[in-house]
Amino acid sequence: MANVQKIDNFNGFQKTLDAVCLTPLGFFGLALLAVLPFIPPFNQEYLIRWMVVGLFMAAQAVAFDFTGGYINIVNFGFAAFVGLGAYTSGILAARLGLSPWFGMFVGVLPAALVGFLTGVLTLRLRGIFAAVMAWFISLAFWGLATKLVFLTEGPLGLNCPTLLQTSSNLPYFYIIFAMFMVTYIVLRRIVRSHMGLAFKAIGQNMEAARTSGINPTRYRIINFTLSCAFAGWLGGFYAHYYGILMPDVMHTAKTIEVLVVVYIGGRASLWGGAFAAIPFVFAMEMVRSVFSQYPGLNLIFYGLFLILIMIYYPGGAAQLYQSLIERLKNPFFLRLVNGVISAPAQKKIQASGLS
Amino acid sequence: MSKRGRCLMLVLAAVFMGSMMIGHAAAADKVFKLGILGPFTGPAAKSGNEMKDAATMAIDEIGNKIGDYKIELVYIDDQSDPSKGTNAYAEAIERKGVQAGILNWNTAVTVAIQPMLAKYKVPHFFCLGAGKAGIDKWESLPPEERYLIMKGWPIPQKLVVGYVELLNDAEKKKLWKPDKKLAALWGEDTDWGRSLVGGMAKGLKENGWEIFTEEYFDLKKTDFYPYINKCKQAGVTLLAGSSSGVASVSAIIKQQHEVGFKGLVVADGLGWVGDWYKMTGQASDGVLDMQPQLTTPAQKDWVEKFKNRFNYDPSPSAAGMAFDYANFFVKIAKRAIEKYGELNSETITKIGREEVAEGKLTYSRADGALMHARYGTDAASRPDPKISPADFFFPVIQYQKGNGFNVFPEDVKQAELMVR
Amino acid sequence: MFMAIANSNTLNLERVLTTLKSPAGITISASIIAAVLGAIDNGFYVIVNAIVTGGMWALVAMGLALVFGVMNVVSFVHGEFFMIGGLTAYFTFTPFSDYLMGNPNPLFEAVLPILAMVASVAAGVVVGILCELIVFRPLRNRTREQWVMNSFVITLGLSTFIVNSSQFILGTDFRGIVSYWNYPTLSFFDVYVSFDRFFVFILAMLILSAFWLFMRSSKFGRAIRAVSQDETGARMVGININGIQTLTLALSSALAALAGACLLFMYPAYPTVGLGPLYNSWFIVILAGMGNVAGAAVGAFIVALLQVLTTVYFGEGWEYTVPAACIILVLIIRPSGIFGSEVRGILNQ
Amino acid sequence: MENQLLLQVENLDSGYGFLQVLWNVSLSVAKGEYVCLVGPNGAGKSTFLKSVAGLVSPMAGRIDFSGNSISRLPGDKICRMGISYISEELNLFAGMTVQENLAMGAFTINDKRKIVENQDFVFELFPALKERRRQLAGTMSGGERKMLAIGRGLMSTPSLLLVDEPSLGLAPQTTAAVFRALDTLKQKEVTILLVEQNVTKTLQVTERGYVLEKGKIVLAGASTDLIQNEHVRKAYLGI
Repeated sequence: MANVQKIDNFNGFQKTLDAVCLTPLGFFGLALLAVLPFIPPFNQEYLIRWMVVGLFMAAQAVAFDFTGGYINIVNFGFAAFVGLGAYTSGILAARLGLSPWFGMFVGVLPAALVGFLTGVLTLRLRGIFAAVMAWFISLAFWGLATKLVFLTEGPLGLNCPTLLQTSSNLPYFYIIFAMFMVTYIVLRRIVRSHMGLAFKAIGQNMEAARTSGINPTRYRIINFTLSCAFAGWLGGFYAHYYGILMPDVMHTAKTIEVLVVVYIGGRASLWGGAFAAIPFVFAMEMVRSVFSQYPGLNLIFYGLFLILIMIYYPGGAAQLYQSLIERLKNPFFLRLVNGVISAPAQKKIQASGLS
Repeated sequence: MSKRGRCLMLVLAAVFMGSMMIGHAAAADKVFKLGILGPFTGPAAKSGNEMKDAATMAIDEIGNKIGDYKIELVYIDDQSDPSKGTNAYAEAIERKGVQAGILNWNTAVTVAIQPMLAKYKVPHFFCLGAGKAGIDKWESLPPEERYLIMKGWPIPQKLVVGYVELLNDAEKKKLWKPDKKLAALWGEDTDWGRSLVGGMAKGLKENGWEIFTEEYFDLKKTDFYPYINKCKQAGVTLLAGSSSGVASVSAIIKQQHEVGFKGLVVADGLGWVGDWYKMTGQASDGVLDMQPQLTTPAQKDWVEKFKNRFNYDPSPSAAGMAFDYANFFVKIAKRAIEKYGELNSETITKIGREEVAEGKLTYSRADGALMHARYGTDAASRPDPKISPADFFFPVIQYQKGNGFNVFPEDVKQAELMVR
Repeated sequence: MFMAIANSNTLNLERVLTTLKSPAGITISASIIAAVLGAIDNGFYVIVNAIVTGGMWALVAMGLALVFGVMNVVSFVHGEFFMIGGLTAYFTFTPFSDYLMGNPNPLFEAVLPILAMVASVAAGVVVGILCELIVFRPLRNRTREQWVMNSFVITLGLSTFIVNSSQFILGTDFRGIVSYWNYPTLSFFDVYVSFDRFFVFILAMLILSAFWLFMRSSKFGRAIRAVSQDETGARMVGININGIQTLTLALSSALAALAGACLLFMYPAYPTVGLGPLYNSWFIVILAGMGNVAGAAVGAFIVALLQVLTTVYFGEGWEYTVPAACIILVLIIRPSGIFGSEVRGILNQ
Repeated sequence: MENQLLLQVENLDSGYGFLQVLWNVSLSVAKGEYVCLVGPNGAGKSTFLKSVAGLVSPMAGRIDFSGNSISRLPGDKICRMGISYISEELNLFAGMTVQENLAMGAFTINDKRKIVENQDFVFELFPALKERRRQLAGTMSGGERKMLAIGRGLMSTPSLLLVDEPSLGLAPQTTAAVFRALDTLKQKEVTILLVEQNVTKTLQVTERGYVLEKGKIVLAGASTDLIQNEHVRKAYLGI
């Protein structure tokens, strides 16, 4: 980022912001989001439900962009990893009575393991092969979820216990909010670390990265596995929020939903997809609702919107944001959008030449 | 960004916020909003749209009025996806003020909406999602949270006994003596196909049939040559299954004909779509099905009206039953006004629990039911509809030249079973 | 590899041996052996079905490989061209067919299906050109950065748009026909193939050969190959890239539309019919090697065989899972596909 | 220069996106001339040729060819006007045979006899290509590929040949063969603009030269003069 202010003495607020990798603007935005369910008109249940869906999408977008945006590998089987986590947790809860709270974390294991194996097999190669392979693996798992009825109930639907015995959406909102924050902060901190620099280097030019002593395969595998692990964790939430799992949760269409949000939000920013998710879900639901007398019209608009944005604004919201803040002159606003960065981090960025 | 762009953004944001606020004030008095739930887009859109059109037609026919309530229909598109369906339904209830809902197609949606219904205390009737998971969910809820009052379609296991009985009967009467009792079963890989064909397999096994293979396929699949060839090679004499996808079911019928399969073919669900004969042609001769037929003058009248309005042949099951169920709902609503003087979620729930669920309020031929003798449930079968020849009942029919003839049971028989 | 054979006038033993030992040779030989074993075990229908179905998929898959190779577009809208072809054929065929019911005319009956197919090819060409002019060209003129992913997302948008517009305008009806011709079913070795399927197979083979000739010997066919091999080089020798891109998309959508028309008796046209053919063709294209058009034609038969054998030995419903697993295995050993990828330069994106 | 000017470039600024590479470059080539553009690595020589060939769109300035402005034309149109560009990367069609590559070079010509004539000429110039006419371009050695690229460039009967670094990465013998071929072309009155890093060799064979450094023309003149020039001797000839 261009106008980073270098401050050595932090106050508490700035330290916190630095720890959670947020700009002041981002912080205020999230704070607003956190109290939004109490502000009319957003205090209605259905809007909170939309926000839950949006945040779930946002968290997925962050995990997806971590791979897609940074090491330039589009995980075309992303939904399968979400589904793996969801089914693991759902099956453990439904068949063995394991607490969903615990199952959600157990769901991370198979997702990470399969992600790791996929990575080991494909990530020494160019990105498109990993994408293709991940797609086939997702198809295979989707097929297995459909066919292994004794385990997954297949298309009959697996009834999973919900996380809470309440029908209110508010607690779920805060659960997914927390999960989103954890996903974002962990992945953001990694992106900011040495490893993140390696990711960026690999994403921009693999050969150059290799010659400068980075082992691209290793870093790509780490990245891919991490992203899949988070996908699995988030899958657990899906299972225990809706209470029913169908194999279609692993379907390519679900991956595409996330991919579209990431692209509309802007690639390689982590926050872009997350930022776009909630407005996107709201807009889609609004259009559907307004035109509910003409089912399908909303999807026509969706298709058109996608085409137009890819032709005329392929960088998405992040590109828009960048072009806006480049014009900012007012120091207060500058500080708001850029925040402060710790001196060591600043040094690292300068050293890498990747500012 | 240009100035114009910025203005545009502001306007969009304002419109967005505004539209969020407006929803509140939408419910004026003496208007009753009825939700029509179904998959109007996506793979099951055909069935969803038939239900939607039929329900719209039914409500139009009563002038969109029940008592002095104006009925407004709100279409809720679940896209065959439980999460999207629940989101859309919740929004329809809160923002648009839907006070009761009818119909639906997928069992997963039937499952997913139930807790949500309980939360808003909105009653829902006549889910056509037949799978058992819907009932499991219903049973897992405490009685006061069961807002799914009645399903529209019983779990398929209860229905398929008809085929097995027919086969036993045919054997007894020496109408058909298969070389060996070897059956191949097929079904769409959904809750519907799996429960129905699973029930079939159980019934056949209990009656001395050997199951050569029991296979489930994707709803869109249309290439069954290897499967049929395999069955033919093994000497299968009964090819039975079910699919609601007309593409796949007509493909299987045509392909068994082309490949020269010899034996009896059951294609449950062929009648789901009105114009199937245009796609199967004479290959469907001799195929067995269990779907109500549109043969009485009243039914034919209705088909005519439907075709005039929507330009396609309605199916007895999706459109026909949706039409009946919409009328059944009207009856329930009238009863609610009569008994409580008001039409809202609460009174309808009361009527639903006190009268519909107990079998006191039913919808029968006398009320104008088209497809079945009587729709209703009772303590023994709820939330499923009650099945008996005097209630909700499917005779086994055999197709000849595009028409179905009842071949079982005895009392409704129109023709004798024929085997190629 | 096929180029190599085609280019060698002298087919000596050594060359045959090298070919057999190459991954392509091994896969093809293994497929043939698998087909023969399957046929011995289960009947001749295994081979017949694999060949007939493979011929149909080849049409769809070649178009997809072409678009990927020449335009570098990872197309998810290909299945919609298939649907448009089916719809066009339906609306051309049915009215006349209904008319023929009352006024039989054997000659017209024989020709009508072909007219329907021609109509759908025309429709495919028009839609392909429109897509290029309205969607892809503006993007190409704007930026070529991140082209693969941008254009991929655009095809997703196009696909959603076409599917839902079609549903919106024409409804969700299944528009299918019983068969094109009322001719008796052909049978040999206890395998039955309807005349429709037989005709479609022959047609597919003819189109494949014509396409092969076009790509190898005609000026524009060569230009298409040139663009896929080196776009800058093509521009340097005076090839109008925009024109070739338009031609490519038109050709590819025409092939898909033709397949949709040919298969109308098996795949009735309805809004979401394209997904199955799309997935199948992606299987084929990836297995054969991204953008390898000739490879796609051969790959189609291999995937068809895989699916037949899957149905025979695993049962229905595994036709994605088992072939997907096989393809994963192949890709692990040979990531660029059996016949290798001819596309250069964009794979890093 | 009483000869008719074939290529005239005036005040050309060019580059890629935000990155400007050339500043105010002016250069001209008369009909039948053999001109070179020399300079160190990264000076912008290739960018200059690409700008002329229409593969990079200029930011400012004029490019005239036979009196017509071509600075806004796309590459294929420029090729049709009679400029052949032989790039440093060669841009051959690797999956096609030698003969097919040559045929592609004549894409703009519809006269079949003319194509055969041109092909015979190329085979005469590079007999090695004739022997390997059925070989795939992607499987050939570096020298052969370079010859093929030049041959392909000649197939369109160009009136101006732009050649980028023909000696790059070649063995000395092969380099010599390539230069011999260019010399033969010169005899046949083909106009050539040659870009090279091999300054000595280039200045020996060409008639006129330009020196490009950091995106600007620093010297221009007859090759014989340039070779004597103090700056050139110091910077390029190591004397």
